Amino acid sequence: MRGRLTLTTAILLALAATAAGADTIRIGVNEPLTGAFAASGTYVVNGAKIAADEINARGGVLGKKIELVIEDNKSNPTEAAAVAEKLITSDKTPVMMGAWGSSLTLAVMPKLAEYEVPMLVETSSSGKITTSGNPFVFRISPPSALEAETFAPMVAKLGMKKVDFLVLNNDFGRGAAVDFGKMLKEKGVQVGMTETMDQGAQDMSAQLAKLKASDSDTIMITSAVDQLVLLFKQMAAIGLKKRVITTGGSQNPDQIIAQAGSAADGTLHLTTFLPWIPEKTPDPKATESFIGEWKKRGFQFAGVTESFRGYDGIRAIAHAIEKAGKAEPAAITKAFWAVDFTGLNGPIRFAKSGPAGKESGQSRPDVYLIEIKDGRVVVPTL
Amino acid sequence: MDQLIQHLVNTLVLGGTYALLGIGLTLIFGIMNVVNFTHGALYTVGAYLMYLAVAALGLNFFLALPVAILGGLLFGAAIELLLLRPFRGSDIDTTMLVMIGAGIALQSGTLWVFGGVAKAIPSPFPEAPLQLGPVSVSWLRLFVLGAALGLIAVTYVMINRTRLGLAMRAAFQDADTAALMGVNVRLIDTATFALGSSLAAAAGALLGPVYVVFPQMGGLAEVKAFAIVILGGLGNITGAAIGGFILALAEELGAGYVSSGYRDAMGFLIIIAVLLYRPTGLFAKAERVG
Amino acid sequence: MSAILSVDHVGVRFGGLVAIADLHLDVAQGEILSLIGPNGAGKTTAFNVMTGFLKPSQGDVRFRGTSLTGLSPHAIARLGLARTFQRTSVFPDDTVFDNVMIGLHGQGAQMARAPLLAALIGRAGAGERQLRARAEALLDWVGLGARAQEKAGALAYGEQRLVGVALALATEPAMLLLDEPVSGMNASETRVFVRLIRQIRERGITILLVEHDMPMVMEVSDRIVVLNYGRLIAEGPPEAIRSDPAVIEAYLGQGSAARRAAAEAQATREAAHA
Amino acid sequence: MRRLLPLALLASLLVLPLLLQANPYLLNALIITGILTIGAMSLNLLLGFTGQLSLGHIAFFGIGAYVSALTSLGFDVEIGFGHRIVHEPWPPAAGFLLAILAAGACGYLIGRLSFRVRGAYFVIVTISFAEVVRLVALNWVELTQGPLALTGIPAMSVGVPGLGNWTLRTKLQNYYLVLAVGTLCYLLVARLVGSRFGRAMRGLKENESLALSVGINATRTLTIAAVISAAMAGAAGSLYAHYLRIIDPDVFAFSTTVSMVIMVVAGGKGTLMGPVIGGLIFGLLPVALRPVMAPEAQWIVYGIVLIVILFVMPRGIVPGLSALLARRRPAPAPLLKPSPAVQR
Repeated sequence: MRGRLTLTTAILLALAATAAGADTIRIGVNEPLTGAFAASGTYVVNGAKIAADEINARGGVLGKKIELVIEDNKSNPTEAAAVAEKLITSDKTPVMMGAWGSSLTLAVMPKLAEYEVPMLVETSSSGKITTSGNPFVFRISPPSALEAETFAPMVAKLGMKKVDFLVLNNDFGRGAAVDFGKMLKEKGVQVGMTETMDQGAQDMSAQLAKLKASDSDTIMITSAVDQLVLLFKQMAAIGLKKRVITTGGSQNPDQIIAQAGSAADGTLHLTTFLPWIPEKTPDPKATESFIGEWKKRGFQFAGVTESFRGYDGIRAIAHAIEKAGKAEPAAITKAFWAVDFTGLNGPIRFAKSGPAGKESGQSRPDVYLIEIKDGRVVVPTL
Repeated sequence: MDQLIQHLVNTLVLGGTYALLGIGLTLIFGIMNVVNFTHGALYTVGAYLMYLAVAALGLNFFLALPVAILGGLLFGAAIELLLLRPFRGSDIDTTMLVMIGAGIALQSGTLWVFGGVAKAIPSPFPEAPLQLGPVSVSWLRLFVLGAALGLIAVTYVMINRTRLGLAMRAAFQDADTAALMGVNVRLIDTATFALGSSLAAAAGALLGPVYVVFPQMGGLAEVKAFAIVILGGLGNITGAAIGGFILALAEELGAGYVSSGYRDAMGFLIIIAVLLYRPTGLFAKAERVG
Repeated sequence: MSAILSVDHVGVRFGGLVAIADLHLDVAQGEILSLIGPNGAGKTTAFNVMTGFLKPSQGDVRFRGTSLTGLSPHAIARLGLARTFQRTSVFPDDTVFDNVMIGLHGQGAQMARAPLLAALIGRAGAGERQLRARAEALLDWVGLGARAQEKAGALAYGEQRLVGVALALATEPAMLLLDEPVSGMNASETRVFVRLIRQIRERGITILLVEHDMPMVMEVSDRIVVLNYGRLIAEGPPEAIRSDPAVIEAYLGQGSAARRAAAEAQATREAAHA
Repeated sequence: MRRLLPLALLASLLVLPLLLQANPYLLNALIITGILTIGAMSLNLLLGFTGQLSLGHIAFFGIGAYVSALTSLGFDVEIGFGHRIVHEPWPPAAGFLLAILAAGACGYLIGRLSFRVRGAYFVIVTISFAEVVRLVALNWVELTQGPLALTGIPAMSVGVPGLGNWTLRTKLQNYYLVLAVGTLCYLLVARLVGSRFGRAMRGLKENESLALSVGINATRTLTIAAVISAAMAGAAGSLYAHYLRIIDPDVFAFSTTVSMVIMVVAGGKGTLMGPVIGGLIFGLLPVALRPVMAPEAQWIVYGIVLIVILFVMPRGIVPGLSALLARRRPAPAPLLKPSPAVQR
């Protein structure tokens, strides 16, 4: 009996949600707000909100305000797919942004094909996303192969001889190890072992002891910022002193500096955004105004390396809607191919990727190598 | 060889806190017959209390530690009074489910209050590690090991040398008889749960500065605590202490020489193996019959 | 007289504690034998050994010529050796009728060749009907027919004992071990129960009884065996036991120290139940 | 009442999609809820009817999902010493059957191994088993793709020889598939529980020593219960894989087991309708809570609701309500409480 009551409530609530606001353009946002990726997902959403407010302050898109429908995918692929379903069918969003992690995005992708609704992918790095023949995917973050390719010219300058990998045991980490390994081998650099660690793992001293004993000169690490902090502290603790390069663009150097202190000194990081040196970014004015707004809202500065992607994502979507001329999925999908503007980390312009006829869109952001030196972020001279 | 020595040193440092976690859990099981699924959440609470005391209140690191442990004690007492006392006499499955519910609520609660971003707790120890030949170990971790061993010793003395401990041991042997002999079993339950919780909080407060503090940190810690308790035999305090070090050793060697991906599988494999080989744990004093 | 059950020099030790030192006795086919002795004498332990709930540290038990060593309780039950329990004699959440149906478990096995499959495809109909009829008959026989649809756990103490007996009888035993069946019963209930025991024996079922109610034991038993500190101290017909000095000493001579030792032994046995 | 409620529920579930006008989001929620409810029913067989709390139940669900997905996707793995196993894709229906068999086989294995221990030990062995399986799924990348997830799993298709083959692509089709499998599982459990085997399970749960003494083989009975329970969970996992069409090692998440346990306990363990009612409530509760509160708060509510139900209706909603509806005088308290020693 209670079962049916609850069900009725659920139906009523869902119907109520559908009825709201027809004079706005709704954009679905499918991000992890709880679970393992909660922190990053929240940053991205905050960035997205800044973009939406900014666009609305300028009069919106096609004369209408944009409205973000934000849903939590709980860092769980099943939920991510369910959320996409809800956003598309119940909230009737003609376009979405999401879903942070690669496995989350991959879970959503069949839904995009099923309902033919486009999604802008802001963070995920798995190569699969843009090579599996889903024409509704448009990605602004670099897949690890692209990141490796951009990093290739720096390999010789750094004088790398042999590299070990320490990566997160998921698509993000393993994908990076494969793509960077391939690139390094082509460059004549020896590739040693690939060690993995679980997402929630806190103590990596065993892996580090193994890496310490290896004869490599460089360790390439792919993980989220919390684990990087732990790694740097634990490396210092066991006296592991090798060149460290992190990849993935989700490292958040400020948090590393704040939390790992001198243990992070000398570490190198591949990032896709340079908020510390706004004048070196492709659109310094936009960078400064974004950072200004971010600080004004009382968010931690450290979050900008995540949130700028949410900001650029919504801006790219707005451009697409503007170009489409109407807020309909098919038109927006087509219009994504015509998007061309300068984002906070380089031009946002989608190139075709994947099997012919069903290509996904992949933008090619800038990738920067930065170094943490005496508690500050600097661009190393190579 | 150097790698092996480094692994062994790591084991020692890690094992101390594992033992602390395990003892808290095994105490609660042994005396109250409650499988405490809030143990991980209390570990997290301990770490956050440490964070609050050091980072927010600006307390001295060494002063903050007892504050966090005391906080864990109060938290544990509250859980026992509010959630376990009403369920006195229920079967073990019911209390286990109550604890699961409480664990979910507590963990989500910390996420709600503190947000998902990991927090770091500054420590007063130097970054540079202590070098002993090829092996190095950080000063902070040495302190953590020392503090953990100290707390284990205090617990041991408390249980074996004090009136409260005597009452606890009596309740452990046979709650009904202890009640007949004038032991206030309800009070013992509250004290036991509070003590066990404070040990979990202490482990969190000690490891918080070593690692970082985040709402999900307790999940893995809890599972490891279970492994340790099973290893040592449910309710066996000495067993739990030794179990902590064995688990740490298995993890270190497993990750170092087998595959780091299966590092966390070591604990579970140990549980399964031990239960199949010796269901009452490795250090059970006498085999139970029937 | 042929022995249906032989306890052959059985000893049981828990750690350092001796529950049964050396027990040696035969139960004759068709008799009512009582096993008595002060608390902690090892009576329930002996029951647990005979029915496979405890493994003896030494010795062997043979039932109808088969050694019970290493057999599990359910296998022993299927050989035709049934028992009741001192403390909990029913499945408390089921109706009295369903209690007996559970007790008829072993009988159901003989009716269908693939019982599980039969249950799944719903072919158990005829066998089930037969079982139900037997359950009803059995309940009427022990005098619980009117209580059939009540929850067993909600019955009065004495009635729960009767359910326990019905359950044991449902297994169609050749021998029945009764563990303090009338403790907690009032005088009239006890009288009814004595009649029931006799009726059971008339069905050809041998009975081994553990009981503290001496008048009842004296009235119903053919033979009595007395146990003290895990040792057999006397054996014989009721009249002989009544006047046996060793028995009187055992019951009267329990000083406080002896009582404490006995209580400890009792606690150990209960741990063994867990 | 006993027969009416399930039939009424079935009838309303049959027409529900028409009322929803095929709202895909709610249908999706109902399908996932339905799949979890089948999982809950299978768990109930162990937890409710034999009294063994398995907190590793998700392992069978996940094994079913992976076996079914891999059967229909095909794989090519090296098993050491240079040998390879190459498997060409089979139709999803074959995957469904293999999932049931494989999960059942694992149930047998776990049953044989872990029923040596009871109570808290059993709980922890089952958790450990599930975690080991999860870690294997995570690390055996060549077979399972590890964290990269198995993608492109084909939708379930049902073939009738001579009549053709239907692929269930739409939500509505999947909804009715899940409803059909769920109904079958319900009937199966009902049959089983009413049989001699069901009585053996109840006997073991209520008083194990007594059950042994009337000739019930504990290990055999519990193992069979575990096999059937695991096989049902495997079926649910297969449905899940072919409906979602992507699975990753997260299907082994402990939290899903907890959800299933909550469904069973809240609904009423050891009752037929309990897991169904509990499944519907707790499956749809997150959907109902989503619009009204923050995600973290939803989980806090979830935890609190569990405790409140245990406190107010310790035997669950279904027994609690039926006692309330019957308005019978409360049964006299049992004079003789079963000794805790025996219950343990």
